[in-house]
Amino acid sequence: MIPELMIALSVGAALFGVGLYGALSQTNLVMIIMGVELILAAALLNLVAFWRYLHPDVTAAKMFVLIVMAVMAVEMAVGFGIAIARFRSRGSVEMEEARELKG
Amino acid sequence: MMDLSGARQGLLRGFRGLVAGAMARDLRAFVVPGEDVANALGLDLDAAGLIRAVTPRHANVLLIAGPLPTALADAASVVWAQMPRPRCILALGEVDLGPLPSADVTAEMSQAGLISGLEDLRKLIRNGAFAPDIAEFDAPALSEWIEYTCPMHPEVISDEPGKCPKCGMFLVERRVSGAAPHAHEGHEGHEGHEGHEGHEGHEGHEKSSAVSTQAEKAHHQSDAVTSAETSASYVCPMHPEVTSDTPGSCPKCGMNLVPQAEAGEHAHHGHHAHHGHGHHAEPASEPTGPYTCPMHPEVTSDAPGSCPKCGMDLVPQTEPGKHGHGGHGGHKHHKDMPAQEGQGEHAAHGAHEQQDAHGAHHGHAGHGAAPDIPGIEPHFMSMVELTEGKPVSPDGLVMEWIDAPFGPFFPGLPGGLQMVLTLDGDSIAGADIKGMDAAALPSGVALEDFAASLADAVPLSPVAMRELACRAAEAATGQTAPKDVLTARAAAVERERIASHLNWLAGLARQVGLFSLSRKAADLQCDVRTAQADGLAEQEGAINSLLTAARQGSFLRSKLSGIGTLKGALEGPAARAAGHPSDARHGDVVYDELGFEPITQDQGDAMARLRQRCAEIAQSLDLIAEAGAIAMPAVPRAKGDGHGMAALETPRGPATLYLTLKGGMVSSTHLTTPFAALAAHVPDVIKQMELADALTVIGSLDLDPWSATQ
Amino acid sequence: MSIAVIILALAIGCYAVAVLEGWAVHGRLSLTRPATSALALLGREQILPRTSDRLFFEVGPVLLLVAGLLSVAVIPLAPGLIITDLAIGALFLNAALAYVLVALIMAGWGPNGAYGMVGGWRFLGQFIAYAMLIVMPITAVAMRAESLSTTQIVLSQAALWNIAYQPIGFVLFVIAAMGVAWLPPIDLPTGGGDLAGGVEAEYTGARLAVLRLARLVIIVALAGATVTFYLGGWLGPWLPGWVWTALKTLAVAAGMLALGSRLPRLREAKYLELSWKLGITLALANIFLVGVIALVVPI
Amino acid sequence: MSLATALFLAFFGVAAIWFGVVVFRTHSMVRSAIALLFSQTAIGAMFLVMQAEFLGVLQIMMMATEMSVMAIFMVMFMMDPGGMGKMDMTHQKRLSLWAGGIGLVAALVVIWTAGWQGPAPDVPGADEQARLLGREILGRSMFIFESAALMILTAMIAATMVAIAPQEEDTQ
Repeated sequence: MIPELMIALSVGAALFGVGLYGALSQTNLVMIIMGVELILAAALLNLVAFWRYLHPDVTAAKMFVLIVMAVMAVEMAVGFGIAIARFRSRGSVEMEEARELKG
Repeated sequence: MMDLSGARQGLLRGFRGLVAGAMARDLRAFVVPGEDVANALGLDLDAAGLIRAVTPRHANVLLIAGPLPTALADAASVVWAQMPRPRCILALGEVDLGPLPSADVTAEMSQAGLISGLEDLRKLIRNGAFAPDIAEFDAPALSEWIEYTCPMHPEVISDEPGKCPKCGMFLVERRVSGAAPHAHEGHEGHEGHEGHEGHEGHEGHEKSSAVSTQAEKAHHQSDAVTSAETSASYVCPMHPEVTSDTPGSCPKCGMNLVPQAEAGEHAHHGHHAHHGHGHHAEPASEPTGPYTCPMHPEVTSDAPGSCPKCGMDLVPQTEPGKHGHGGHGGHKHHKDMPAQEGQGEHAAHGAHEQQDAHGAHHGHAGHGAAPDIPGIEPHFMSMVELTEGKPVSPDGLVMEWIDAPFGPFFPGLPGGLQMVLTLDGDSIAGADIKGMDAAALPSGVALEDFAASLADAVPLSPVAMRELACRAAEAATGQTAPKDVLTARAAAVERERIASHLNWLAGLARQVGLFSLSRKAADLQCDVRTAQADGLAEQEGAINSLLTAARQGSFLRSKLSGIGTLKGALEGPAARAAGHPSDARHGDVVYDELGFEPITQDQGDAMARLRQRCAEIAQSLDLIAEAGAIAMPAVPRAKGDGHGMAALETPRGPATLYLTLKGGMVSSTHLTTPFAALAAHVPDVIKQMELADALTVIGSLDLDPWSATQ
Repeated sequence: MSIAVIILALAIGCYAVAVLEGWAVHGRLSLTRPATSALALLGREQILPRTSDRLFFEVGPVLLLVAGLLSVAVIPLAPGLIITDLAIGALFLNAALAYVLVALIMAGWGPNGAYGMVGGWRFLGQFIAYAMLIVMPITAVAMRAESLSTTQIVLSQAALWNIAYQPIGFVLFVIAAMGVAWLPPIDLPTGGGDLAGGVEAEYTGARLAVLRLARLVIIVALAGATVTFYLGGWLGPWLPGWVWTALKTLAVAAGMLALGSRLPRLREAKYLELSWKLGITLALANIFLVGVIALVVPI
Repeated sequence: MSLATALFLAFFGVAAIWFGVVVFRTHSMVRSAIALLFSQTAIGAMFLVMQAEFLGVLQIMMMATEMSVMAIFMVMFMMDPGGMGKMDMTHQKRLSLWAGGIGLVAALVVIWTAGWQGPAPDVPGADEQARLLGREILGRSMFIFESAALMILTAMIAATMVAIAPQEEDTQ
């Protein structure tokens, strides 16, 4: 039982919950990206917490964090690229209006 | 002890004494009608140690240095209202201040007057910056009422808070101010302030712009009678045949139904008018807190703001009696208001407040809900539908635009020039430019008075105007002045050309942030303005080095090259910069004697205009040296009738004056100046330019809004 | 102790920069003007624009000040005279400066005015232009010092100052620093002729004073950073270290201000173009060159 | 020491969650983006508390830029970025709440039943960490690092290509 680890992981869990709620409930693509960012941030937090309190000698964990950060940036860049393209062609970034994506 | 007209409330003692002393030493002036006018009238603001503020919010002195026609006086009163207290007015010369409070210090219109006025002002501030009783100031142009509008649909205007019938969003409060000559323009005015959406071609918008505010109100009222039972009908965006009385989804495609715009508006009017009636039946109660948090109903406040619990913006409570009444009163007021052209400035500086940059300009679409109907899924307001018909930027994105007012006292533009630029981000999507509606030229006055008032009305080139009046008068009376007098008068016009071009250079340098160049040019301008021929010869070295600095140093070339290229029908320096040797001096006998030949450039861009003006300064110096003497034009005595016409190349291009004399008095006149033709080019030239470039291009044109309409 | 000394030095530095700025903008050198201006600002009415985002309006200037102060925290005045000698000080400086952007966006959005909003978004638009040109030269500096600690970076310049070792980086860094502090000619968010004060346009009284103070702190921090990274920090003969740092910092600040009043304002597209096409290429070349030099001739 | 760490962690953790909630509660889109920024900054502060200096500062720095960019996209693509219309922009709210709640509870259950073994080990100093991370990046993990760089480059190009306006000649 490591109290700091529990706190950090619990915060991560809460952020994950909030992010998941946001990503599912929002209708706007940009807001959905925000939810995904929160989920990724929760993942980051967990990674750092595990590194710090379980395996501080494994530097590769930090490497992993860096990669996740890069993923966040990439996700945003591509997400906004799609948002611009959609907005240009359809005049909307509302998910409700992305009917053609519906299975 | 005298109080300042704009003192701040409080007792002047202790620490405040120190503060007042500091304020007295730290004068920051907002110059009305503009620094270019002040310079042209011979004031050297830098030499007087006066620091200028770029916005009234940072100023504590309103320096009135120049004539103030009614429209500008109204705009100045808005500026005054925006200045933080303690504030004061320094008026130079005899000016009618209009709605402004009387000047704290009045001084004569001269450099000495400015300096002594500032001294007096310092004493006054030291002793009166704080006063226990202060006078409220309400700018008439700012008199306002509150109305409610949908952030998405600016055409929805209501006197009562509530929800938008089109998208179900809460209407937001806004203050509307100013008034317009007639109700129709008043309506446009609202849109200008808040709107940014005046361009979109929404359903209902065409209608609303065609209908006057007053008529729309009437519309409200009449609907109230008939439409009590009206309810919005909903329609599928894809299948127009599917309609429903309640929100829901389309049975064919599953899309959410959207409210039909027309029906919605109908219902809206009915609804609100109905509200209004119900409300007016009640006595006007004063609710303790007209604003409340949507999440925490226990939070109430007298002022808009955010909820202390959740940070959400407070919304007007549904029954704010006070506001409803205010709205109605406002409307009455609105109707009675005199013509009000000061709105430009109103927005230019302070009335950022009116500008609802946050909510309103982003009106893509409403994603509306009917949150007050429990159990029903919020119906969906199609963003596709609402972005449809919106202007599309050249990059293909549907954009919402901001109408941002620039002028009449914008620091980067000639004083008095009023513009409304439609900004698409940082670039220009459209422009509306106009000069001042200067007072009509007097008729039925003596020639001398006419020439004087013409020169006063156009403070940027008074000598040229006077010379123009003289020439027209000579043509009308058939008199001619001796040749040496004519030459000396031409030299006076040339001297003014030098001063005017230098003043223009100072303004352009100020606009692009070249403070040292601007200071030097303004300083030289003041010296040149009244110099005699030999004095000018002494200044020649300084002028030439300044021109060299402007042309070659200081990287102005990179800023000006290639932007604002004008071709085609032009006159004045802009035409000559584009390679057309059109010059009213060409072929003039007096100028021919002096050996005048028009100078031209090729490119026609802003840099070519700079080079052209620099070359013209040098040319004018030569012409003056050739003429040898400078004499102000003297108006001939006139008897009897006659009419005459004269053309003159003013510093900004050819001006023409028709003059009819009756019984020795000026009976009718007609003045044509280059302003209108040049200003007409502006919207096309600056379209899709970046804001900074657009302002530079406008600056490079040297527009003279004072000669706009005569 | 060292915190008090540095805060005092910062206060003096800010005042000196204010005097210099008055000289650059108004053409007059007055030792008392900043003091009177500050007093006068404090005595003025504070106006809250209507329908403003109150939270952003209030937080913007304070956040700007905090960002400035944080960036000062890793700049050494002399050996041992530093608020916090972080192992990753150079990165920390970047992180603190990134919040200048956030603060300006908030301050621009808050008052609900067109000029302020355009100003704030302009600053964001030019952000990558200067952010990359701050980070990449610092990378080259850290490569030479083999550390991100600001103290180590100063010590690495004992033999040869970085201004001589990597002059391209110095030029890029100074230009980028001017962008961060929105000094003329890159004063896009507040340009007087363009936006009539822009982000500052709606601020009055004490809030404006905070905004102006924050900007002075940022200018001092950036000049200090330039000195730390390129001009050998406290290194210098005869005089004590802190005097050298102070003198160099003021000289850099004066240079940046003087440059500004002699150049016309860059327009945003041009600035972005220069930064992306020329600046980043040069910065990469700089990193490459420094790497090669570090391998071939160890100084 | 441990108590102080736990307190700081809890403080920044609560801040991060609170700002995270504000993201989806506020009507003003710009506020929403800035709230996300402060949530991420609080997470960065938690990294700092957990002695991951480099990562913490990097997180704080990167998020400032990313979220500011997010803010301008919110303004561009939202119907009511100032939040003046108080419009509701959610759908399937109940489902989302359940999903978020279940995710949270599941994670918490796992966390609190996993039985991590204490005590917390010591970590190397910040200098040493930075050195180790550098050696890791440019040594063993170089390939991964380079792949990440390539990924970012690809994403940049792809995003630009997707977002770029179709030219006249393309559409004809």
